[in-house]
Amino acid sequence: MNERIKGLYKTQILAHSKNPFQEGELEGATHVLQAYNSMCGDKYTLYLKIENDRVEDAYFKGYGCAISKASSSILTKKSIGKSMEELDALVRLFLKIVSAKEEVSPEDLTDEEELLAFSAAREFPEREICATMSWKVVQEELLKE
Amino acid sequence: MNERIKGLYKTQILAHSKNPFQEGELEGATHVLQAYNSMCGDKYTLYLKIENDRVEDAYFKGYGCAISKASSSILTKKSIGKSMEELDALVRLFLKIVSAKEEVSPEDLTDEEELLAFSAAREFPEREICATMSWKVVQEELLKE
Amino acid sequence: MVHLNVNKVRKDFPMLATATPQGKSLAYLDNAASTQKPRAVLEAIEGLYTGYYSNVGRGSYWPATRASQAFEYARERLAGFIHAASAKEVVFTAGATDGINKVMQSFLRPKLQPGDNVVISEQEHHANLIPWQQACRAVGAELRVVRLLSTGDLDQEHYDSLLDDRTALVALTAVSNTLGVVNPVKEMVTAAHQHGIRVLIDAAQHVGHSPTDVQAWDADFVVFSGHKMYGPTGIGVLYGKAELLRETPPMAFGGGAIRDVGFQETLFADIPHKHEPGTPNLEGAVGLAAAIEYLQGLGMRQIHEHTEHLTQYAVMRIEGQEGASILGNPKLRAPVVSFTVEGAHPHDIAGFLAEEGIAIRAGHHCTQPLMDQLGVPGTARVSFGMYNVKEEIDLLMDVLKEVHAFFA
Amino acid sequence: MVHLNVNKVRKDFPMLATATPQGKSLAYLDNAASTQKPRAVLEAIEGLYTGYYSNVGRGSYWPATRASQAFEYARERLAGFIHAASAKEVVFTAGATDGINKVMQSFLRPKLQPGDNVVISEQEHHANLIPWQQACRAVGAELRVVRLLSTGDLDQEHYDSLLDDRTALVALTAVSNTLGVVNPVKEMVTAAHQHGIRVLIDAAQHVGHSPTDVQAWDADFVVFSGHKMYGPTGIGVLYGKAELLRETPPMAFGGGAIRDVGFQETLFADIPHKHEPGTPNLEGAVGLAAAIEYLQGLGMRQIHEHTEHLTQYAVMRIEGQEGASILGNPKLRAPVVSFTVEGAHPHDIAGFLAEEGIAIRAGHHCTQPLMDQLGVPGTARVSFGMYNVKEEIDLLMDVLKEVHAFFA
Ligand SMILES: Cc1ncc(COP(=O)(O)O)c(C=O)c1O
Ligand SMILES: Cc1ncc(COP(=O)(O)O)c(C=O)c1O
Repeated sequence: MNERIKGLYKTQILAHSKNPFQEGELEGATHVLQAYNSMCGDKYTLYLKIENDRVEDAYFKGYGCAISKASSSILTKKSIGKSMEELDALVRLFLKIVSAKEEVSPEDLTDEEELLAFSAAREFPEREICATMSWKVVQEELLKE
Repeated sequence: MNERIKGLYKTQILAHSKNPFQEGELEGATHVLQAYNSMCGDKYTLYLKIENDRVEDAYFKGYGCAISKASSSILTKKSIGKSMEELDALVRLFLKIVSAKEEVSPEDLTDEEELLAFSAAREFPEREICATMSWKVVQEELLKE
Repeated sequence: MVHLNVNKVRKDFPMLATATPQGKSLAYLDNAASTQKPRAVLEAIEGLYTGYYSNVGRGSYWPATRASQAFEYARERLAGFIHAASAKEVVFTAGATDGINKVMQSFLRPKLQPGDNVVISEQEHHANLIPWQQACRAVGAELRVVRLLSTGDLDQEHYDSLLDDRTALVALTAVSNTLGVVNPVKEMVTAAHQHGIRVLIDAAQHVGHSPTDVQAWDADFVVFSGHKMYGPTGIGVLYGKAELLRETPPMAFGGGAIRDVGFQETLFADIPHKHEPGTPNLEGAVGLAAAIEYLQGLGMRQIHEHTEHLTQYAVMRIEGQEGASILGNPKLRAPVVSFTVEGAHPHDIAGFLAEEGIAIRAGHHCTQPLMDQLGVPGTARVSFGMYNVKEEIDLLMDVLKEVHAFFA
Repeated sequence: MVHLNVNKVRKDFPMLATATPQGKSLAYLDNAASTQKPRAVLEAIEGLYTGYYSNVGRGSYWPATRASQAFEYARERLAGFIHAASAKEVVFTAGATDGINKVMQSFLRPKLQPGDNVVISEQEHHANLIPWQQACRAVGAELRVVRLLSTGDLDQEHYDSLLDDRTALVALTAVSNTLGVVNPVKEMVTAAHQHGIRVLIDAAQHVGHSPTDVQAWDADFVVFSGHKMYGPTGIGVLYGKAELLRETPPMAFGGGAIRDVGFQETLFADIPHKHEPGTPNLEGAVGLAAAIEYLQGLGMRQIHEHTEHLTQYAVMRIEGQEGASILGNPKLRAPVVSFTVEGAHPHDIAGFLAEEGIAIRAGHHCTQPLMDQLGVPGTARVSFGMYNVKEEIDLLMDVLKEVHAFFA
């Protein structure tokens, strides 16, 4: 079978998509965001509880492909405990890791395996949106506030 | 100057268009018909007074090119005094005279000069509608009743 | 009956010879979304723009006369293709969605009263759902939805029970674009007519695949899109019975659709022009007429037979695949098959197939409420056109097998 | 500034090399009705259908991804061409008429109250008259019409006097398609905005001929058609300020324009997609983008300058012809000149010219009320495109002279 596409679905991603972290609704969320990919209909609701400028808790719920699900899972997992400034840096980092336009290699950007798992998205520019849809809505609606 | 197109504007037609017969409204008309060429916006109102199955009087009023005006003029002039059956025959005859699809030559169809004047329309199929617009509305709205 | 010569047909479609950026040759199995265009359509468009282009319906010079002729000729071709009683019953639109919206705005809205209802079905594409839904919401009317049986077929008893003397319109798809169900249009129209209810048929998935006879259906309005029947984008048809098109106010307002205009008043033209204000899509009409000529040259029955065989084969193969299940098992099936594969999200399935050059659609197929009804977030869908071949289905199955193994 | 190389331009337009059935080479002087297409437009359409055709905005396979990209690229090209602040402000329509009807239906109608008024001008094309007229009639609102001065220019004092706090909208053409008058759009928009009134600009006759800057105009809505700017038929643009497009309900309903649909409720997508339900006219968008690239390659200022010179020459020549008179003498003139010839009906003039291969328009030019106002049944109209040359005007004048002699 095609090895290129298998590269996209790294073990990490498959695992995350089958048993995602932080899946579910969050009562007491201070921020509820909608991530929607109009191309394919994938859709997630992100629940964040932000207090004193820090993400206290984060969950996601919704429907989408393995890539988008795993990326939403990682996003919510990694954002917990981060200050808004740290979250902003994390989002920027992730978007660079998956961007086909970024020149610095993923490995030079980070050594966090859970993030690096998505770097193959660079070779599938049409799937970049799957990897980034949840991250972008955080950036656009939360961090630009 | 181009002789072909001059052939279309025979002296008869030019004269008729400049000094048409039967131009004006007709009080006491029993039938008022609208002839409209959506291609170019030409528009005539035909007024007919029909009594005992006979055209007692006919007038036309409106706006259009020399061909359509002259043909409306001839139509109203010629229809006066005709029974509906005769009018029907006249309209059929005229439509044949100007039709590019008709195989019989105009001269074999009639020797009435005022009708033959329009036979050059056969060579200008895109102008056939100018010659026939008033005649057709008579056929469609009056004679098919 | 002579069979379709598919290899010859394939040569007429330049897109089928393309390869993906990964160098795989394209297996295009998303024909319910849109079809590829035969070279004849391209040639017709080229012929127009290099040979006789001009605005339609106004100028009395060549090429304006020639362009106007071509436009009305296209209308006649369309009328013949769907067996309309007259070319006057063919109104050009921008597509099926446009046609439905126009009927909603101009035919339904002016007469819809609070307490009235509109009947649609659970199969409807968003295009044949949202316009009626929004009209009903605006007015305080009720949107009634015919249920599916477990086969995917419409529940005819339920349908009959929904019709009453407050039903303002039935709007029904001829073919489900998600499940492939072919509905008994003629019978359903008859049932509605017994109550004096007008029926709009969404034939977007029908016209390019099977012979269509709007008079045999006795439908009041029929809409479809050129791009799903091997013609250009941006053009479609709204068929309406002449008397209905006459009594319906103009669907939009502008030039060419009028007889007389003053600043305070307008007298509108006769049908179909009354409903076609503005410069028409001549390119679209000419291209669509060329598509129809091409289809008629091959024979709609032949095309139907060919895709029917492919569909039967695909159904058999998918049913045989471990972990795969087909949604719906209708009495009559159009060349559309929706399925799921255990453990694999439809978008991931489509992604793996795309890698091999196989183009299928994943998602809700613009039938979200149907998905909710079926209890799935989405499906993978294959749909066949006249140029598809058995080998493409075999290739599909090879990859599906691997997908199943990978995600299981 | 480098001048337009017209001989080179002419070679790009295959239609200019055609001959009439009488063997006369075509002198196409009806560009206000529609323009011819450069080969680049044809090539773009061919490139689409042979290289990457698919439905837009849904599939995640190649070529669907490529087709979607091409569509959004076209939108960006359009936005750049008219200097929109964002590509989100560009909604694709079927043409200017479609755009105006959509603004009428979705923006104006829901808020129009009895006693309100809509302000248009005596110059308006039927497309920018009848929709407002019919909306006003339906609601009991008033249609107010800005008068012309004897030059054909709009009477600005009259305009100012018509605006008040019951004015729901001003709808104004940028250029009169009959008289060639170029209106002071920016000033007129400013005047309306002082009363808090929104303004729609009909730029159908502007966009292909002069640089257009919707932000400099500060217009709220702007509509135009592809086919009048060297692009395909069946495609046009409705520009709207983002905030307005957001607050305006969807202009039609269907697939691709939604986020969430249930049988009884729908959540709509963000702009511009919210206003573009259904399969878009990808062919039209791709063709139009190619036309724009072609125009930008030549330079809109260069194109403007070229047709301006032609127009000045034509005005001078027609004024010099015995029996001929030009209608209107505006401060600023677009490449459009309407005239009459003593004794000859405009359609007869056009007929004689057509015989020599010269294509001009005769009639009311979809501005019947303006004709009534001017007291003429119709006019003969010449209008220039970037490919016209002085020699065509000389030929026109030769025939006009003979027409005058023949009919006098
Ligand atoms: C000033 C003006 N507005 C609107 C239109 C209508 O454009 P379309 O017919 O392309 O919709 C035209 C052209 O016919 C026009 O000249
Ligand atoms: C059943 C059905 N109806 C309506 C439509 C809408 O057609 P279009 O998008 O061409 O307007 C489609 C296709 O998308 C369809 O499959």
